[in-house]
Amino acid sequence: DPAAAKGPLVLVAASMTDAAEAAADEYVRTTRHERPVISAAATSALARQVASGARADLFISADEAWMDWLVQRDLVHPRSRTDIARNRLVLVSAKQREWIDSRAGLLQALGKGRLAVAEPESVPAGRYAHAALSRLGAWGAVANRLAPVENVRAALALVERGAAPLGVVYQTDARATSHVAVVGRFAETAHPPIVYPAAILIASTHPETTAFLDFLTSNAGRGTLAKFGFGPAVTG
Amino acid sequence: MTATEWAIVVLSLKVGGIAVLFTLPLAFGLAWLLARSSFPGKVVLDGFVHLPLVLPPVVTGWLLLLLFAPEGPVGMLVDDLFGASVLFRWSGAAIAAGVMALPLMVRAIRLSLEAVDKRLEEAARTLGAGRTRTFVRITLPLALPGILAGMMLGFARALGEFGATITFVSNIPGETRTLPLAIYTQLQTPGGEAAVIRLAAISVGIALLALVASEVLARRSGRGVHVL
Amino acid sequence: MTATEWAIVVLSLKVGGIAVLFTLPLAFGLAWLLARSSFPGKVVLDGFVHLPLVLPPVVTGWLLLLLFAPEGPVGMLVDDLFGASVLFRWSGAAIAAGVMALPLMVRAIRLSLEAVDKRLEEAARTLGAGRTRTFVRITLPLALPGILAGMMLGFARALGEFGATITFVSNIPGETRTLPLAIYTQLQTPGGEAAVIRLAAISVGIALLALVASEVLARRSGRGVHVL
Amino acid sequence: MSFDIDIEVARGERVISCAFRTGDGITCLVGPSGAGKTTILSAVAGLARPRRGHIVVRSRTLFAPGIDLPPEKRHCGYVFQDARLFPHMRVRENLDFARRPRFDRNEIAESLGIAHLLARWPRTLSGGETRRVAIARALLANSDFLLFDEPLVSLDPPRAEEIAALIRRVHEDYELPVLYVTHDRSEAKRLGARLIDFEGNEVA
Amino acid sequence: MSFDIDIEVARGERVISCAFRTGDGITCLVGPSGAGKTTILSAVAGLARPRRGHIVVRSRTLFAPGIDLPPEKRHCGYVFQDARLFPHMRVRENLDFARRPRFDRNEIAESLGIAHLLARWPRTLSGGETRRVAIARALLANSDFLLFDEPLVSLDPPRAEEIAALIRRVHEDYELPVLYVTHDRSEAKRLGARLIDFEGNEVA
Ligand SMILES: Nc1ncnc2c1ncn2[C@@H]1O[C@H](COP(=O)(O)OP(=O)(O)OP(=O)(O)O)[C@@H](O)[C@H]1O
Ligand SMILES: Nc1ncnc2c1ncn2[C@@H]1O[C@H](COP(=O)(O)OP(=O)(O)OP(=O)(O)O)[C@@H](O)[C@H]1O
Ligand code: MOO
Ligand SMILES: [Mg+2]
Ligand SMILES: [Mg+2]
Repeated sequence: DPAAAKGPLVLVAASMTDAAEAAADEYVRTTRHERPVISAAATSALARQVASGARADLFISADEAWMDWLVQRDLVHPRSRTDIARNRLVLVSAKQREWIDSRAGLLQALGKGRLAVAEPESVPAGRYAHAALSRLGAWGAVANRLAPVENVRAALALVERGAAPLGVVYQTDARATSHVAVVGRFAETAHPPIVYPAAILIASTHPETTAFLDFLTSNAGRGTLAKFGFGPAVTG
Repeated sequence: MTATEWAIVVLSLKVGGIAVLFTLPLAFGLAWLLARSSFPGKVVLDGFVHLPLVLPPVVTGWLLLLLFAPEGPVGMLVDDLFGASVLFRWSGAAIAAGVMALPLMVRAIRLSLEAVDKRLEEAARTLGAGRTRTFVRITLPLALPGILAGMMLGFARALGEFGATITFVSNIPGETRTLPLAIYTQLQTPGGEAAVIRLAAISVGIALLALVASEVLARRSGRGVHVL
Repeated sequence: MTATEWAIVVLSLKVGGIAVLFTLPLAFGLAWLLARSSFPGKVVLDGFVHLPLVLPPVVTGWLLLLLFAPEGPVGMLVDDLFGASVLFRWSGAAIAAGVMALPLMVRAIRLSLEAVDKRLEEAARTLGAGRTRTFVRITLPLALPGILAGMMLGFARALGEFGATITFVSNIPGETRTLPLAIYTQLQTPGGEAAVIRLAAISVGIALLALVASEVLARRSGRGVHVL
Repeated sequence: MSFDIDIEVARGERVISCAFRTGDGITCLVGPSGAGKTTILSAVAGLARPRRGHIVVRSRTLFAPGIDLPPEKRHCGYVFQDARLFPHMRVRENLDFARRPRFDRNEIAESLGIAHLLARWPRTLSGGETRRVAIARALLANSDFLLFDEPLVSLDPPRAEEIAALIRRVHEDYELPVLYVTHDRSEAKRLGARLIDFEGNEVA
Repeated sequence: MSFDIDIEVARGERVISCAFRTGDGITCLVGPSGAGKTTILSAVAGLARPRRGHIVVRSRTLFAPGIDLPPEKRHCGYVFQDARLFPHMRVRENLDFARRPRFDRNEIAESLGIAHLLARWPRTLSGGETRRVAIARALLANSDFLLFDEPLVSLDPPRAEEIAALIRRVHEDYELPVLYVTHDRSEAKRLGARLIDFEGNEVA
């Protein structure tokens, strides 16, 4: 079993791919443990793999709904559940423009175009966007003018290509590309907190799983995640 | 079926049908070139045709986006010609489906074209049929099994196309949300399994109908294959 | 290519190659059934074969996951037989790729089988060849263009397979992260476009090589097609 | 003069060459199996391209340096050695394939004894039936000359005799040049044909 | 007694029936085009299934109520009316297809004048060459009886005479029953064949 010959198998929500990889590197450097194996896919796909009994060790979800789903099914240790990071939603545009902080500003910038978002009914980032736009009072006006895509990266691509004048994406994605400009930032209170809950699977057998989870919540771990734009999880 | 589901089915049929119909002449032309002529760069063309098969669909969708974006090379052309864009439109979904179906259609048609007995085309020529008439009356009908198989494969592929579509034209209810996109939406949702199964069953039902239709057509036209 | 990329290429070749080789006999058997026999439920079988084409790949991946889960019907069998599971393993990736390639392979082989002149099989029988020998010496080589086309289509599809694979066996470096999954991973990574293009180019290069190989094989064996 | 032919045609490693001029009657081209008779007919029909030479039929140049009429412009009725019926068309459609038929289709079918086969698919025909349909198809084309490659094999003698007479009649009534390949001397005699070899020499 | 045949075979809407017994010599089955000669040979070879009746060759029952030997168990050498060479095999491989050949392949090829064609693909052969290869292939099968469906059409008379003599020699040397279809009376005579119709009546 290759997963045992290496470090624990960590299922990571796709939007955290590169940060998780970097954290794994840092963890190996400081602890000299085996390097965790990172498998990145959509949260929903990973959750279903866990539910079908696949042998993995740690699950890092992009939202709470899927983690709750696993908890209800007794597939993760509820007490190991920890939020390891926070994210924020920003508005991006292909070119610099006036800072957007109101419904009017948003609609004006959008013009006749569409608003690129992750699928609001299902993809975590989209659900947050839905909440944030509602809070801004803009949901009614934009609901029919969305360009919902599979994930945040695809939304970013639409904006980069000028297919959509504006997009709602995670700040972690926005900051890493030079092709778009951040032209607005939603208040953290405008939507349910965007947290990345992690939990150890009941099926986990790898002895170093806890060590990696501990690392992620340590200062060093947070520091690494912070380099990619993730904020610290508010505990308590 | 709910009204929403019904609308999704109609949209999927429209997108898949248009995709296959518009891709067919192109697929046939490519199959013809690959089967009947040899020219420098033929392997490259052959490889190019296979691209949408080899690349992950999202990459194909991404490339389509590059091409058809307002500032993209094709996008500007389309805008000039029609004053409109295919982005976020069902026409864009049909383009994505057609592109994904293309390699399958080309292969099936090419296989059949290569099996056409050229001596029959010669016979038609001596009977006064020019290239066009020979093509229409002899080559085309003899290649029909492959054409039908290609259309069937292409339609099925179009019906299942997800990654390129959502990346290229996103997932807009009533416009680009075809069956697979609707299914995906449900699959992403905790507890959406029942809806997934319903929608998947509808997809399969449509494909079965298309299959039966293509078999019937093939049987009605594929009577004699042998030549003395 | 970096060492990591090289490992990904090797894995993709392994997964795609094994998928095509193991699927081939099944595809051939199904093509044979569909081309040569008629039985009640033939349309249903035909439809079943098309399933992976019609369903969005993620649904196929999900169904595979249900089947092969430790408590799933096939998963229990596999566990009994091999004491192991294919989940998160390259063998699972090969299964996903094989399932996705199946309909394409069946169609191509079936088209060729239907074009085989049965009178030649009869001639072989009168010359003392039983069913098996007739099959091996006559039917199989005459259907070779379709078999090669099917293998080529299947391999290309396997090489591009993403949705079913990531849903079924996740995205594990060195084990299930084939080229399309590596491409996806890069697409998820801000600034990964250059890597995406490199990896996509590698995919296309491999497919081109496979294409050339299949063309050469087809040419070497497809000499005479006509019968007086 | 009916046919004025002087050509060289490459076939694999061989070169088949042939030069003859024919008079008004039916001409039989003779030569052992593999001599190249079919090859010559193909070249006359425009299906094989000679390396050099010329093909002139009734003073119409079909092939010469700089000239190479496509088959459909040569206006020939060609009965192939392998019948080449169109398998996806019924007998009736095979017969109707050529436009502007010279004869009434049903009459020709009647005189070749295939009237009862019009609705059949070619693959259900016997060997001799297949040949007769092929002959009928070629005769129905409104052609300037006729090429026959052993058209009467597989036919019983009375039937063969009838058809030979029909061919002779068509030849005479419409003054159509006919180039004919057969190994059967009595058939040639019945056609009133002159036998020539590849150099145009009369054969006894 | 060589062949004892009494069968009814359905072909489309027609039923072809036939009953005859033959003696030791070569037997020619005659009948006009479309009479059903090919159909009868197919039935004897095991390729067409009679509706009823029996097929006995040299007291071996090939077909009867409850008995229906598959073609490969019937041990016949069959020269088809359409030659049916295997297009994906060279001439040599076509000839070597049958196992345990009765003759030396090269000798047979020599005597049929196809020795120079062994390395060729079937589609490059002329009509007469194709037939000769088909004859050679059938003769090479180590068979219990031979079926010929107009094997000598497309062959020039001297060649046809030679091959007829060869067939006759094989028939006599190996005491093989031969059922032969031809429309050519002189060919039948050369074979020393007895002509019979579908009812087994001798034909003049
Ligand atoms: N592709 C090829 N390669 C080599 N030889 C060829 C090829 N095609 C034809 N030939 C040879 O050319 C010669 C002429 O063939 P053709 O069919 O014209 O003969 P033919 O006089 O019609 O013979 P037949 O009376 O047997 O029909 C034959 O010996 C044949 O084997
Ligand atoms: N599928 C079919 N449907 C209808 N009729 C058929 C079918 N197959 C064969 N026949 C008819 O059966 C008859 C016998 O055919 P067969 O080939 O045995 O004739 P034959 O005596 O060999 O003739 P020939 O000398 O012309 O070769 C023919 O009239 C043919 O048209
Ligand atoms: O990381 Mo996600 O599950 O694609 O939003
Ligand atoms: Mg010839
Ligand atoms: Mg016959």
